[in-house]
Parts: sequence; structure tokens; C-alpha cells
Amino acid sequence: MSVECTRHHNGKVVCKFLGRIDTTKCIDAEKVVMESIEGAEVIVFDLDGVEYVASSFLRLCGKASHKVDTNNFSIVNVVPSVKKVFKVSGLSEKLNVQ
Amino acid sequence: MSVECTRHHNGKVVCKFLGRIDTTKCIDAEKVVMESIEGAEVIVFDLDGVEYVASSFLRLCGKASHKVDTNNFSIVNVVPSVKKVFKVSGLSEKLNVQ
Amino acid sequence: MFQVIREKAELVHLNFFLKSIRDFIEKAGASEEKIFDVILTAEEILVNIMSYAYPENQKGEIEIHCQILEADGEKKLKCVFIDEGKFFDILQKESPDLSAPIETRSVGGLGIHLVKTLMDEVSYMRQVDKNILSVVKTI
Amino acid sequence: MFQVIREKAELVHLNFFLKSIRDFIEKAGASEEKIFDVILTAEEILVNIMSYAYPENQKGEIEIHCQILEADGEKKLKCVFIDEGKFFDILQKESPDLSAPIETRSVGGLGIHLVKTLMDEVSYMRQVDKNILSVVKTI
Ligand SMILES: Nc1ncnc2c1ncn2[C@@H]1O[C@H](COP(=O)(O)OP(=O)(O)O)[C@@H](O)[C@H]1O
Ligand SMILES: Nc1ncnc2c1ncn2[C@@H]1O[C@H](COP(=O)(O)OP(=O)(O)O)[C@@H](O)[C@H]1O
Repeated sequence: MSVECTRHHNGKVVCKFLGRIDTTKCIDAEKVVMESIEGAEVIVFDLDGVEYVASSFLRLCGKASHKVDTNNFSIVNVVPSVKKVFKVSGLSEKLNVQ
Repeated sequence: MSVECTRHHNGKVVCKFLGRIDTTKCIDAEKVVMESIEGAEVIVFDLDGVEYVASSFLRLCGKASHKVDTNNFSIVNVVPSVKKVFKVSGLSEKLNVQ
Repeated sequence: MFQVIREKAELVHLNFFLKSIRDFIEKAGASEEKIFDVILTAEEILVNIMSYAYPENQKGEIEIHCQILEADGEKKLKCVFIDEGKFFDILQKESPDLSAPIETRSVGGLGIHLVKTLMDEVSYMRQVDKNILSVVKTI
Repeated sequence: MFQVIREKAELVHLNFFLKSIRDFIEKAGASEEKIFDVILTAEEILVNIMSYAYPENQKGEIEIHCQILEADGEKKLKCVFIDEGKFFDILQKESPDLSAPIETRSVGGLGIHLVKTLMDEVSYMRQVDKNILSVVKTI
């Protein structure tokens, strides 16, 4: 799993994730993600190329979403299998999963 | 695993084996091989593309070699891992493993 | 088809456990979608046992029994997770309030919720000093 | 790392057994050469149990325990093959006369010879009504 966060001048931070996000990988990624989104106004998690997430990633998304106003956090390019995990966790709408 | 036996006009039969020759595959192949070499004067087993053989195949080779004069049976294109199996079974020379 | 695997309840062995379960259900011919649900479930259960069942620096083992049950033309996977850690009954744990607004809601408790949602059956048994958690899913 | 697998002693399950063992030793990081020797050994032992241990139409089960033992920086694979078929001690079976000319030599007995040659250690134990055959190989 890899993650790359890019900060745009309008206060938007886009984090691109790649690969399987299992618990151990998520623990490793958490620090860099939380640092990268510090002070952002809009946060986008791009899951293009992520075909698996464990609940620790849902927790990371929840934590990250608290950093900005509702509607300013979104998750894009989510494959169906991962979408289902957000859905059965009741997080699809709250986290603007697209 | 697949096997294809070709009879040449000089009484030579070449059987080309492909894939892993495990016990079940060897049982399936035995009948067609023994039929195909019936009456042959020279028999060649070509193991190009065979990377595994179980002892049932050694048995088949032994049986087939009995059908022709010594030196008229040979096994060619044998990869090192398979060569080792013939060697530790003491069959390399008797079966002309090349 | 029956398989048991055992290793220490440490995060470094998570992949050994998950890979073993995946290998087993692949041999049973499960679809990628079913495999996804089973692996996610197993990961949540295993990470919990690794995190909470044993005291730090005294990690015991986890044993997983997997079995394919065939009946009425249906194939079911049954996996049993066994640890010797402290008593914990997954069924007594309430599901998180999924409808609560995310700002007021703590973001824990999702693991167990996923396990209960993704599996067809979940059952728990305490046996002397063992936690025995069984999950079943049609594959 | 510890794994047990169990299935009926029937040729249709040979692949389940062999694939399970391969998956296990791959996780342990064995080289292709070592895997080859272990799989060939396992195949010879399994086919023998499937062929000779139980009466036809009354095939019992085979259980295989595999374990990675680490000592002195060496990794060893230990596999134990257990059946409840008729008594058979592999160690009492004489090796075939490999130097005999092939014309006079029966072509059986090679399976057991391969097992003994490819493994570092082979041991047999009869326990009540079980045959317990252990093999060890540095991987
Ligand atoms: N095997 C276990 N032993 C003891 N406590 C556990 C065990 N599994 C889960 N728990 C408790 O249940 C809680 C909820 O678990 P879970 O739904 O996986 O969410 P999370 O681990 O994110 O908090 C954990 O925080 C922990 O207190
Ligand atoms: N598990 C077993 N139970 C009973 N007899 C066995 C068993 N394994 C092997 N044997 C006997 O030992 C002989 C030699 O076995 P092996 O070396 O594998 O060669 P092959 O099976 O080709 O004869 C067999 O023919 C059989 O009579």
C-alpha cells in the first residue's frame, strides 16, 4: 500500500491511496496522512486502485473528516467491493463516498 | 499435463510431454503412451516443458523402456530438477536420460 | 476439507493467518467477493485478539479451524477462532449507532459490526480458559 | 507457523493436500528447489496411503501436521502424516537394488526410496491404531 498527499494552493489536500489497505498498512500510513491534511480546508481521499480496506481505514477516514467542515471531506474513485464496506458501516453519506 | 506421441516411418516413436506429471496425470497418460509405443523400435520421451515428475512416471519410463532394446530408449530435454529425480532413483544411465 | 493453523497472537503474523485462510477458501472455489468478506472478517477478529486478548509482552496463540460443509448443494465455510486470552463475548457487544452524526460518534466498534454483518452466522462459546468464536458463511 | 489439514484418503483430494503443503512452505519462504523435494515426498507418501492403507470403499482420512522449526539460524520443515489404516513401517521397507539391471528389476519401491533420499530425517511410530510418519527437511 502507498499513499501520496498533494496540497493545492486553494487549501485542498488530495491523498491518493494505492493497493490493499489492511490494518498494519493503515497503522503505518496514519501518521503521514494526518500530518499532510493538517490545516486543510478541503480533503479528498482518492481510492483509485484500492481493492480492500479494513475497519482501521474507516476509522482513519472518520478521524480525517473531523478536520474539516462537513461536505468538505469526500472519498472518490471507490470500487464496488470497498463501497460496500463503507455502506454496511453506515458511513457512505457521512463521508461523501463517491 | 499433456502428451503427444508421433510415429516416424523408421520405427521411431517420440512422445512429447508437457506440464507437471503427477500421479493422477500419469495414470491418465499411461494407457495412451503404452498404446502409442507398441511395436516401436526406438522410443524417445521428450520432457521439454516438464518441471515435475512423481515416481509413477519413473515406473512408466521403466515399463516403456522394456519394449525396446537397451540403448534404443532415451529421455531428452530434461530440466535439472527432474534430472535429479532420475539420478537419485538410479535410473539416469539405464534410461539414457539426457 | 479441513485446516487448522496456529501462531502467536502478534501483528507480524497477521499475514500468515490471512494468507492461510485465503489459500484454503480459494481451494474450496469461493468467488473473489466471498473471499473479500471472509478475509475482512478474519482480519477484524484477528486484530482484536492480537490487540485485546492477551497482556502486552505475554501474547499467547491463536488457532483457527476452517472447514467446508456441504449440504443441499450449498457450500458453507465455517471458521473457528480460538484464543486463551481474557473472556470476551462478541455477541454481547452492542453494535455502534450507525445513524448518529459522525461528529458525535466515536469511530470505534466498526470491526465487530462488520463481522456480524458480513457473516451468515456468528456464535460464541467460553470453554474453561478459551474464547471460541465461530463464523459461518455460504460461499 | 503451524498447520494441520485433514481430508479423506482419496486420490481426488491429492491436490488439496499438496496445494496446502505448498502454500504453507511458500509462506515459510522456501526455495523452489526445496519445495520440489517436499512436494514430491508428500505426493509419494500420500499416494501410498491412498492406495494401500485403507480397504477399497472404506477409505479413512489422512491428517498432515506441518510446522516450521527454527534453531541456530536454520529453518526446518517438519511434516507428520497420520492415517488410521493398516500398520506400515516405511523404515522396515528395504530400498530397491538401484544397481540391478533394469531388465531384471521390478520398477516398484521407488516412492519410498525417494522419500528417504530427499528428506533429512524420516521417522515412524505406531500409536494404537495410527500410523505416524514424520519427515524433516532444512528449507
Ligand atoms: N478479543 C477481544 N478481547 C477483548 N476485548 C475485545 C476483543 N475484541 C474486541 N474487544 C473490545 O471491543 C471493542 C470494539 O471492537 P471493534 O468493533 O473491533 O472496534 P475497535 O477495535 O476499532 O475499537 C474494542 O475496542 C475492545 O474494547
Ligand atoms: N501406507 C502404506 N500402507 C501399506 N503398504 C504400503 C504403504 N506405503 C507403501 N506400501 C507398500 O510398499 C511398497 C513400495 O512402495 P513405493 O516405494 O511407494 O513403490 P510403489 O508404490 O511404486 O510400489 C508398495 O508397493 C506397498 O506394498
